[in-house]
Amino acid sequence: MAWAAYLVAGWILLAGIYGIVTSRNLVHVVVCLSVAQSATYLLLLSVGFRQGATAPVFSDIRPGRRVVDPVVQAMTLTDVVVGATVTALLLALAVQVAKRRGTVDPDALRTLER
Amino acid sequence: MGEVLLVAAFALTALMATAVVLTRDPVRQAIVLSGYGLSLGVLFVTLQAPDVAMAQLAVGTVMVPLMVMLAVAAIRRHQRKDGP
Amino acid sequence: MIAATLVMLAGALLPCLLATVRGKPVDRLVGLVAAGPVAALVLLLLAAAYGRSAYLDVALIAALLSFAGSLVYARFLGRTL
Amino acid sequence: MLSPVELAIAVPFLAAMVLAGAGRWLPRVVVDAVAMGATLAVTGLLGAVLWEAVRYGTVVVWVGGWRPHGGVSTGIPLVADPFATALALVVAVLTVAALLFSWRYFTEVQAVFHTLMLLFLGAMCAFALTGDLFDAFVFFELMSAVAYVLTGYRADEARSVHGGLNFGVVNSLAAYLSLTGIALLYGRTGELGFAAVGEQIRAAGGPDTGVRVAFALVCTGFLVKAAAVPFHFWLADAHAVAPTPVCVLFSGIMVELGVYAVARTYWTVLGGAEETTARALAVFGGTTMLLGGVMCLLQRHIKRLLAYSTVSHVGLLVTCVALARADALAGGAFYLIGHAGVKGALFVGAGALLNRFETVDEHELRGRGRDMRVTSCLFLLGGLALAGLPPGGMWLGKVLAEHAAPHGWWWLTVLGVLASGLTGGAVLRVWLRVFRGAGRRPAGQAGEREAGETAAPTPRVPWLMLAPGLLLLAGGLLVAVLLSGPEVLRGARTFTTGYAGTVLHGRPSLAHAGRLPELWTASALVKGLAGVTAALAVAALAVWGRRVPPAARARPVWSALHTLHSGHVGDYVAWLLAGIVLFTLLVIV
Amino acid sequence: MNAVRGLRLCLLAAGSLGFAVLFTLAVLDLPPFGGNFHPYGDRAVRASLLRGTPNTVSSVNFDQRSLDTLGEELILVASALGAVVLLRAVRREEEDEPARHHLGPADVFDALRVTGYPLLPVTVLVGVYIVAHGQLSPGGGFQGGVVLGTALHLLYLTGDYPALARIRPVPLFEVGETAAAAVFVVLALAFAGQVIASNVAVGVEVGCAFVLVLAKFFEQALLIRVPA
Repeated sequence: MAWAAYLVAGWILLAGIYGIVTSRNLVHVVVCLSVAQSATYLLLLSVGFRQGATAPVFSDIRPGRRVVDPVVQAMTLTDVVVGATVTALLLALAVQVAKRRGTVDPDALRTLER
Repeated sequence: MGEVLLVAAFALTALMATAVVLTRDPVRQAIVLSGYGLSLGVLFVTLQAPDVAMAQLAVGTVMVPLMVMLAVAAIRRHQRKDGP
Repeated sequence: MIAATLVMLAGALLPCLLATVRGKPVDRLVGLVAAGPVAALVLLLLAAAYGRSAYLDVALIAALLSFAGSLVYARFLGRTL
Repeated sequence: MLSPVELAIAVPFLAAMVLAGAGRWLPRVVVDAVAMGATLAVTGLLGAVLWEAVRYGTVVVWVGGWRPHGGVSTGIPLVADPFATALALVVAVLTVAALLFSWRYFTEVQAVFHTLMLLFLGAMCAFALTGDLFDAFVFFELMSAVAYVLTGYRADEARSVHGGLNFGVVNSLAAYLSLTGIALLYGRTGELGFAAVGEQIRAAGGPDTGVRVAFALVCTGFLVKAAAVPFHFWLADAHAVAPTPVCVLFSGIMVELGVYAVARTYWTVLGGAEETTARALAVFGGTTMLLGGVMCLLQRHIKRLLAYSTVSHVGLLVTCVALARADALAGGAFYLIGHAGVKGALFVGAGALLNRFETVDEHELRGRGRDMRVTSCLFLLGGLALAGLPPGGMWLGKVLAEHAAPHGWWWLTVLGVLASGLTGGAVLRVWLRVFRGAGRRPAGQAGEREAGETAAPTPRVPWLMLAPGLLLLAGGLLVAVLLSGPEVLRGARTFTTGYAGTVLHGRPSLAHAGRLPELWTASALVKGLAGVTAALAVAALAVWGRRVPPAARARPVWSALHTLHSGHVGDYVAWLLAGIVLFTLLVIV
Repeated sequence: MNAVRGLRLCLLAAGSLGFAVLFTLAVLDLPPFGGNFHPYGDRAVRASLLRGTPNTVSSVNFDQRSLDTLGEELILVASALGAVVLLRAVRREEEDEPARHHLGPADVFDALRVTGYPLLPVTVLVGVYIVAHGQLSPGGGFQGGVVLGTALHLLYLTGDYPALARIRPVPLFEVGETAAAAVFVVLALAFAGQVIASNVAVGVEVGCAFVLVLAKFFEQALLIRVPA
């Protein structure tokens, strides 16, 4: 069962992708994309976890305590910011699609090919 | 005991993530998304990542919900009356 | 302490979050409003369980912002923006 | 004191911040001058770095001074080897051309357009130069975020925002899958630098299944950027609607950076020359060459047509990586630079049409370009160059790739001629119809009108708009003459050998130059002429050959292809997932 | 149309199944969850303590891997610019004056207002604390910046939009955002190791960027309309 944590990340990623593919609303698509992204937070932090260790913040503990991997935490932090900004950008695009096309249903949007 | 806590936090997160995806109406989905954000915050602290937990809570409780709700409001103003 | 956290997690946070996944938006909002402070409490207990006072800041943020977060929905579900 | 490599990243970002903060109070000419000045400065800096890298070997800079001790470091290296630096230089040169095109003509919101172009420039340079997997992800995301905004720049056009959204969703998801692969590699090796990860994997006795899956995930993220089939759907949607100067950068270099990242990961993480990976890349590259060419010929929207031709050409670049030999990579470099010049020039030509007639529909424009001599020239020469006219960079690149191909790869020659014929033929067909007024007006509904990019239509296309096109075209056609073949080969060898030693242990990187195969042979010229002949035949058939039986019988296939490119974001993501599984299976089995 | 949807679902099913198998294969080759193998992490902790930064995550973000954070901050700037470009009023659209939208306090429950207004200074204080303590305790420029940005919007959440619009001069925030980002570019590349200064720069930048992005969303949701 030691690998279950990683598999949860895989499950969330697939759930997000399922949501995007079957979605009928572009706002829903964008939120599902952010769910798929949250899988990477889980995977990164699980990879950096260390049994019986504590946070690598030495304000109230002595140096020398077992700590978890700070690098994955820094990466995840960056990832969280990236996720929030990409969500903002895609929501802005979705608003404009609604204004120009009058719908946010991917099925009702005309093809771009001609 | 600590492991049980981790398992519980992981299970809660997986459950909420699935719920977010399965909620199709954006307004309802945004509320579930806020709940998912809280469960992620708790999970990150159990994974000993308070910095990330704080970032997730800061973004996930107000910023992203506000953006989603403003987007939904803007879309409602512009959607075709006869549209689907 | 961890046991207490576990009880709060399963006994209080889980029901609140479950309430957010079903029903009309207003019903869901009730669940979310309750979940905010409960999550802060869980984080508080976790800080005590791990013996890390540094973790308290996270609980502070959760408590402070979850109120504002529920206001977002209260505004939008109300009459006007 | 910052090194030139760091300055090349700092300068565009700082200039972008100045324009973003003060843009609303600055007169237009100052905004143009600041952006152009910064880009020229970057060009100069990168030129100096390239000279140093070619002369004395790869320049490695550890940001913040976190140099490695005993082969390990906690910092991020910027690795300016000849190839990475040359790519960054191509970015800078194309940005100069794009800014020239938009000089005083592009309609404006404050100075946002220039700010975005500078951020784009800096992000692509950093992406090319970084020696760290996660840093590559971050700058990939910066590059993508700026690209989404630039795609949707004309927010009043429905197609713009729709294309931008499809682009955004597909590329972001791809980036997250890449990040998943990076996390898996980090879990395995405990390292993030390209060099450090590779060393760990070698120390552990080479890649196993887990490492291969992780590698495949990282690569598929980059292959989406590279628009390999079936990850290519977003590209046409985005290229067809993005402003012309942005298209020059998108088609000329952004897409190709995806292939570069695949190659970089392949050689540093897996060590290159893996049989399964070569097979996977060859399958994807070959399919991309063919489908891109077919889709290209089916278009009547000129920018969309050019976008699909980019897909086809990227297929050849992917195949060059699959060949996993230094001379094939040198060929890829020639091909990439030649393509960047020619495609940039063609987009400039399309932009000139759009700004004059407010449409880029081939049928609408039939015969209307008769008096546009320069633009006509751009399309004629551009089409021939795409088809592989000697001595263009694309001709040379293809000859080198075919020369490097082992025996079982006969299909590369066939696909090469086909891709040349289809993409070059499509452009020549546009030239015949629009600038010569050839053929009959085909039946079918009228094309959609589009807003031009200038405040008012430009009855005479200004020289400042066309000059960058002519310069790019000249560059693309003369690459083979301008660049020194042995030096390019030396760059390719530096790219494929000794990376970890140079980055982590400070070993000198200079490979010996070696000799390229003899180029001006009869068979090489015949190969070039075969492509050109095929293109001319395709163009002639498309314009004059009515009711060619095979084309008529294949109509259901064409319409099925159109249906596949549905503009539905769910379809694109489903294809993305299926493509990832296919690629990973090919890599591990 | 149905055939297309069928094809899409088939692709999805096949892809999901394949991905699940492949991902599981990859994961089984990882060291088990909670393992002790973290060479880079251990080096980062040592380096951080040598430099005297107790919060090693801050040290990684602002010192050892400052280039990552630079990219991240520029993504924020790009998204703020993106909001300006994508959500501007175009062509025949008209923008109302904020003051015309007196969707004021009357529509919010008094109880909310009584709790909300006092929360504003508290939130600002907490935001400043999180930014300033970033190198010591969990938190830092990013987290604090978001809290500061949120604080401003409490004015809207518990009050009215005109009040928010009054204390939010967009050009000023643009200048603040880009100046802070420029400072951070210099810090990250030339003076790595200034963790406190980096935190402050990032805090200002993040706060301003989120306010700017949300400002554009507010305009779309409240002010911009297409005349009939």
